Amino acid sequence: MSSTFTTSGSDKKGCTTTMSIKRLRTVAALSAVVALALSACGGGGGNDNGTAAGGAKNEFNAGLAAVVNPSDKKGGTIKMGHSDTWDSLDPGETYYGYAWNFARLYGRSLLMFKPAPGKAANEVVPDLAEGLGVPTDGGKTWTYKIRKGVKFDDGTEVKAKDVKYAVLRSTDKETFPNGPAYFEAFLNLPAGYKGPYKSKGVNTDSAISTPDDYTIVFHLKNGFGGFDYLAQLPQTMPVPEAKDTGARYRNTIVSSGPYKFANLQPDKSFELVRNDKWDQATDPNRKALPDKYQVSLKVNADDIDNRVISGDLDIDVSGTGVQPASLSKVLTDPALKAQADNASLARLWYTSINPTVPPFNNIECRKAIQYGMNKASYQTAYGGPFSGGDLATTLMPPLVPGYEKFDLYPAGPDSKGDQAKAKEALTACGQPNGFTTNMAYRSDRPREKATAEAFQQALKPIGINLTLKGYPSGDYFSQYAGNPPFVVANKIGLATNGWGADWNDGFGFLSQIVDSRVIRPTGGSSNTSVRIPDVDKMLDAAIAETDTAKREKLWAPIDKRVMEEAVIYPGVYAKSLLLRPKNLSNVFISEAFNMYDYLSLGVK
Amino acid sequence: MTEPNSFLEVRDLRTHFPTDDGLVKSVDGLSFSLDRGKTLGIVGESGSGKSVTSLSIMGLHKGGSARISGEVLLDGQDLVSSSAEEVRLLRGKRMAMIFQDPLSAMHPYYTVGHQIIEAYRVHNKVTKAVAKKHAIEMLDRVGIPQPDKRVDAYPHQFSGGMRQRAMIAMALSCDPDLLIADEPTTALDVTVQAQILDLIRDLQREFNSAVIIITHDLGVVAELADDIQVMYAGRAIEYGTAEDIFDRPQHPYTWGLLGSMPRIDRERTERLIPIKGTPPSLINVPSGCAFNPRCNYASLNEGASETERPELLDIGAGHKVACHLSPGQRQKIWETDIKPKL
Amino acid sequence: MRKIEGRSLGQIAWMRLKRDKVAIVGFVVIVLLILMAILAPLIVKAIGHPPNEFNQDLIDTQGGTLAPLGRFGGMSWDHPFGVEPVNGRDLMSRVIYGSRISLLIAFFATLLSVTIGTVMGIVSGFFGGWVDALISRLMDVFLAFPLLVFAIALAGVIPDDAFGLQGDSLRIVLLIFIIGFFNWPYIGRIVRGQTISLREREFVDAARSLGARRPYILFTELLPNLVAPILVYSTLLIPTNILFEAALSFLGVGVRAPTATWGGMLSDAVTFYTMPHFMLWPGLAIFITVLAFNLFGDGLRDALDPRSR
Amino acid sequence: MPDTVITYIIRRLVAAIGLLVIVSAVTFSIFYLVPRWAGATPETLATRYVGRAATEDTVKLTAERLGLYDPIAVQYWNWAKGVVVGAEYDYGAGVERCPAPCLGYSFITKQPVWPELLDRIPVTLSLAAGASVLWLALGVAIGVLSALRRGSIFDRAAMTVALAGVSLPIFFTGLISLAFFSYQLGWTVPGGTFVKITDNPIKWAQALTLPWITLAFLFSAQYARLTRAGMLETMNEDFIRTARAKGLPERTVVVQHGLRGALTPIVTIFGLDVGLLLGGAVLTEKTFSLPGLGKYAVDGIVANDLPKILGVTLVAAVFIVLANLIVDLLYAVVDPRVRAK
Repeated sequence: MSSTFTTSGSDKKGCTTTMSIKRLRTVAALSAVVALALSACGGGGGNDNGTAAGGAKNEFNAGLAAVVNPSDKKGGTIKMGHSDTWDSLDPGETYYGYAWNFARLYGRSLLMFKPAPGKAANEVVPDLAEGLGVPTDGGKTWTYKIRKGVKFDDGTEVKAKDVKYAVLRSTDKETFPNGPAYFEAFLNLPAGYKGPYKSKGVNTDSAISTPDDYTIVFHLKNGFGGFDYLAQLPQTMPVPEAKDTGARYRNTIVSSGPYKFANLQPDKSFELVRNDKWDQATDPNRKALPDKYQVSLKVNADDIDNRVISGDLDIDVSGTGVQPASLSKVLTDPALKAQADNASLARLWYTSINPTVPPFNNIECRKAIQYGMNKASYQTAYGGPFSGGDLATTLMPPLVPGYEKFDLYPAGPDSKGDQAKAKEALTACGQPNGFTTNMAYRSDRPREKATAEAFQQALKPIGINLTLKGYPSGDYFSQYAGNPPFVVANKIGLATNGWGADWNDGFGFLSQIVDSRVIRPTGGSSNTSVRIPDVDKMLDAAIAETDTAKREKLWAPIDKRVMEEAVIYPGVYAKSLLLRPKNLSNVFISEAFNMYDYLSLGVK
Repeated sequence: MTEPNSFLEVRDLRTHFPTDDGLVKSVDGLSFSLDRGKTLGIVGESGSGKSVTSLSIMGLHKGGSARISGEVLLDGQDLVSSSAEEVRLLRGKRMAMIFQDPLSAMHPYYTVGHQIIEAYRVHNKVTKAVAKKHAIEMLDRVGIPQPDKRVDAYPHQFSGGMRQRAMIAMALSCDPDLLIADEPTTALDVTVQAQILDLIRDLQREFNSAVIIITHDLGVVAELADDIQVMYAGRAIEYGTAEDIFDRPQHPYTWGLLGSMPRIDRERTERLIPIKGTPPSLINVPSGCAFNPRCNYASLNEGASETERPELLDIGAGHKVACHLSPGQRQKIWETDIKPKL
Repeated sequence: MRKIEGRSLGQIAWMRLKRDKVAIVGFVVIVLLILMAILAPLIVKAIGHPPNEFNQDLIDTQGGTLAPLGRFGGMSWDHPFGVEPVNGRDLMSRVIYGSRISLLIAFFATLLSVTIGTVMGIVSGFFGGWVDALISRLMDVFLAFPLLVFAIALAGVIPDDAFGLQGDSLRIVLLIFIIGFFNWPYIGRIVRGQTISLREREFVDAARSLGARRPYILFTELLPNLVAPILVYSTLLIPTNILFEAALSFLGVGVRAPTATWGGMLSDAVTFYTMPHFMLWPGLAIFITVLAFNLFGDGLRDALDPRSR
Repeated sequence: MPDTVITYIIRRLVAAIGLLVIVSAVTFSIFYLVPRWAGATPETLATRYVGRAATEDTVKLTAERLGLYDPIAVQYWNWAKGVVVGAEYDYGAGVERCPAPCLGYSFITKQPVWPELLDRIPVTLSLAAGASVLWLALGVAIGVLSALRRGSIFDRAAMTVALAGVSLPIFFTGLISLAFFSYQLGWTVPGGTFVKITDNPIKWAQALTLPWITLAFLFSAQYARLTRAGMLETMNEDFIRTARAKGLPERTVVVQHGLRGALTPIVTIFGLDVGLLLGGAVLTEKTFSLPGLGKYAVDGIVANDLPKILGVTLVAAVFIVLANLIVDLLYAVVDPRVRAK
């Protein structure tokens, strides 16, 4: 997902925001049958929270699979820094992984990802709800029972209507443009419904009904087995209608979690202090160890690293990894390296090869790129093996269930590309002397700039001359690289791109980047190059498959089929080098967020 | 060293400025004397060294780069060998100066009164109020109407003539024995010029001070000066009483000056006779007579002008001239060639 | 009379300038820089490392730090200035190529400012009246603009293809225009003041009374007298414009990647502050170039206007 | 006399307002016209602010709410009206009154711009105030000493350093000093940690020390050169000779007569520089990550957030115009000749 703020390659959680409404309807139609399958992956497999005495040793990657410094000690202040502004504190609009991770401190969604190290974090567990959703009517209605005694920070009890209101208001995309758009796509809302502000007094029981104060029922247009994943979104965190201030609510949030806001200065800093109305008895997931969280915004990124290293600051809250300058410091100092975790992300950095732009209409010319590009330099451009990621040969990253390793275009023993094969492909394409084309990248992202430069350098020897075109990331997909007419008119043969799913799942990962039906003629889609009817069919078939094990096996062939067409050049499976907080306890990386779990932290 | 017999004695004064282009000999061996109550006019073109002479006497030679030698005896005290501080204490008190352009010579940010008070108080330990009273008196004395009001005015609020009067008031505020007026009327209208010259003459009589008037305009000295010194290229080339210079000028350069002088008694239609050529650079002064290249009569002395520098010699009754022409030649040329044309 | 004086003034100025060793050093450095910019392709060919060529074998990709291998940023005979982190591009050839952008933009932007400023200044000063009032107000408006903010904004909103140009040529033209266009009021004021004071002088009156037509007066009488201040100001405006261009590139609105610019290199170096060699070379290049122009400009001003010494 | 002063100030203020209208209108036009020349429609402009999940309806609604369908004059008028009389803003759950001067709401964060600017002004103000005191004191002192001891070793050394100072881009000196003093030696705090002076004066000064020094270095160099040149010129004036001829002590001559004359133009330039700086020390703030007006402007530009850009431009222009006015008034106080006009 694009962001105008970020410079270090941090990306929005979702990137699935692009899901067009039309596409989601199709998906919904197909997913009724998937219901059980999806919830299946939420069941079982839960080891305990890793609070066993001792915990993991303080060494490199110690926080990946185990808890470092386990402790139940309460009190203290956790200091966090962010080099940018918060995307939005409003649970109805926030859409960054770190923000979702953090939102659990001040809000309680119906369900949540289990705060546990390793794979266990992918499990969805009840939070505000007493249990997971109960589907009826073929997955068309989902019923949740809300815990009694959960209170807002003003002392009023959280009722079902507060959750209903929260979800409804989040569908007003004119007021909350940046939030996820699942609910308006799946819920059976009245026609022309524009949210509670603009459609005042409209009866919305057709979409969400609240038979009593502690029961909430979601009515979908079509069955959808994975609705529990939606129920864990921060959008289900209750919002009291009386205290809603629309677009300004981000400054006046009413907390339902163990902490509430204090000293909130937009774009500068805020604090979380204990919400004395929160009751541990209603909450099986949170320990609420520290007394206070302090978050400073817009701090110099290098300064954050240095202060985390010195212990003056606990965590870089954005969770995107250290800056280039710190990279050499951390990796060359054994003591510092022992204090770091190299987390893998369910994210792929890749480059689209647009078959709509000649000569890429010829598959051989696309293959020339696959062979000719120096994969190692892609990795280096993205920050190297630690901060950038692992060399990718497929679309799906290893973290996504169903991943299968294959390599259709071997890049040679040192991963620097295979020039002989590239030339062969060029000859087969009828362009033995090469050709000229353009490459788009987001000009405010140094890593994408470096990637584009790497392409330019790597392809030059085989005669392919690239002209680089930097575009602002804010308009990158809507107006430039994701706008099909623009791509054709400006001969954008190649475009840097990246993708990560809202949660680890083959469907969430693939559909938005390989389904040709998500491409919008007016622009705005991340998929710019994949238009393969086979793949569309294979996707539909996969979603229709009810058996989890079988279904997971269906993703890899789709991946392979796209790679056969050579319309995407996979770069790296993203990784980030995180600095483990020195002075905190209960530190571990959550695989659901691919960064430290902010809910469990305590002060040593 | 001989005892000074005049109030101001200048002996072999030399003021040289080393520059990137060479040594500029602005004043190169000048001697003269002046008594109280007398007026000396120093005349010459721009660049002849007349202004530097006055600045050297005042100790105002610019920067630290000037090299001064010789003696300047003011009432017996040698200013050249005195310390800067000693000379400073004399400036304004015993010797004062009036400058050419009163607008630029007065500080634009301070009132006229302030500038006079400042001059008075630096040498007299009096309160501001007393000094102000004195300033008003002085303004009154130089003929400024409503001096009690004008004392608080700024220089730019005065007319040119008024400013010069104020300047004179400032110079005379400490009752100096020596007053040097450097082109005091050049920047003024003709009618105002006469008034200012009258004022200087009146005040001189009143204060009985010695006055040096520096000008390129012989008309000015004709009005005021008892003695006149004509300067060329840093040296005196003729010295004498006003009568000597106007009635019996001996040097071709003086003739040239006289010829180029506009006179009220002369018909307007008559053309002025300018001196041909330009003054020499003070770095490369011609080795012989400095005026040689411009002199119409240099050919009359068999090349002596080109090789030998003429000394300033007394030709009788204190009238001195520095010229290779014989007295006879000079007499003849004056009578036949020059005088009729004037 | 006037002409003689003018010529001798020029001669005196030339003599003074020749004696000013510091200014001459500045001048020599400027000439060398210009030669370097013009001959950049040849020089870089001799060095053997094109500015955009990757040398990732010189980078610590294995250890993951992406820093140049070896000491002092990978300095070696082959890469005298060392190489960039991440992609290992040769810093020396990038610095050399950076001079082209820097000088090109600075020269032409200066030319633009001086042209606009001179024309506006002369027109304003010579005609006076409402023309003067209008142009003077215009200058006020320009001077009231927060220049840099405005320049960034303007450079930022122009798309990559516009006015029939694209790529480097578009950016260069754009930067020349922005830098040049916003700087004219400064020289405009100087020329206006000079024109007014010259207009008051007799010689123009004299020419006018002789029946010379206005344009004639303008160019034959005024222009020669404006040459000195314009020359001095131009020489001193060039370094300002070099800094301006560097600032815009530093802020990311300059010439696009991968073309090397000094400001752009500094901007890239920000994230690698632990490798000071990376920011040192482009920084030094800016410093030396601007210093050379300032030295020469100062010397020129001193030579033409001895009062300011 | 006071009457004429008041009419003068009023006349100047009216002219200043006219100037502000022009400045804001031109800024507005550039951001309105340039993208449209490049082919943007109201919808494509609105897509920037709707997120990627937006339906066409949402885009249209947003374009409408932002007034992108209106002709430029209407858009400008609405904005300008907000500045003068305030505006009303629909934030979804209701309507909020945005009191004058209402500079609009950020298209992206939806925060009202004016309070944000108010929040940033102290940063830029602190930066400018500290640095300007430093550079004025240093620059003028060095300049005067250099002029008085022209040609001395001190003069040469000072002028060499000064020339080097004006030849160094601030982002270079800033980066080098940041890398060295902050990251290497840890003496100072790198930027981004601005603390209000009222909250903690020590931390305030700590966070600003390096920016102050860096900025002051550049400006002192400039001011030393200016002061020296001005001083040399003034000390050559006739009135200095007059002062000496009066027998005034050299100190009095230099300080009361020389400096007084030489400082007047310095005061002018100083006023304008501070005004310009208050409008956003873009490079310094960017280099040191100080959350001031300049950085706000750059952030706004990067994010295509027109209300932010307009707000900063207007505030910056106000500072410049005010500085101009103050300088002119000050000039009249200092120089009686100006007063007469």
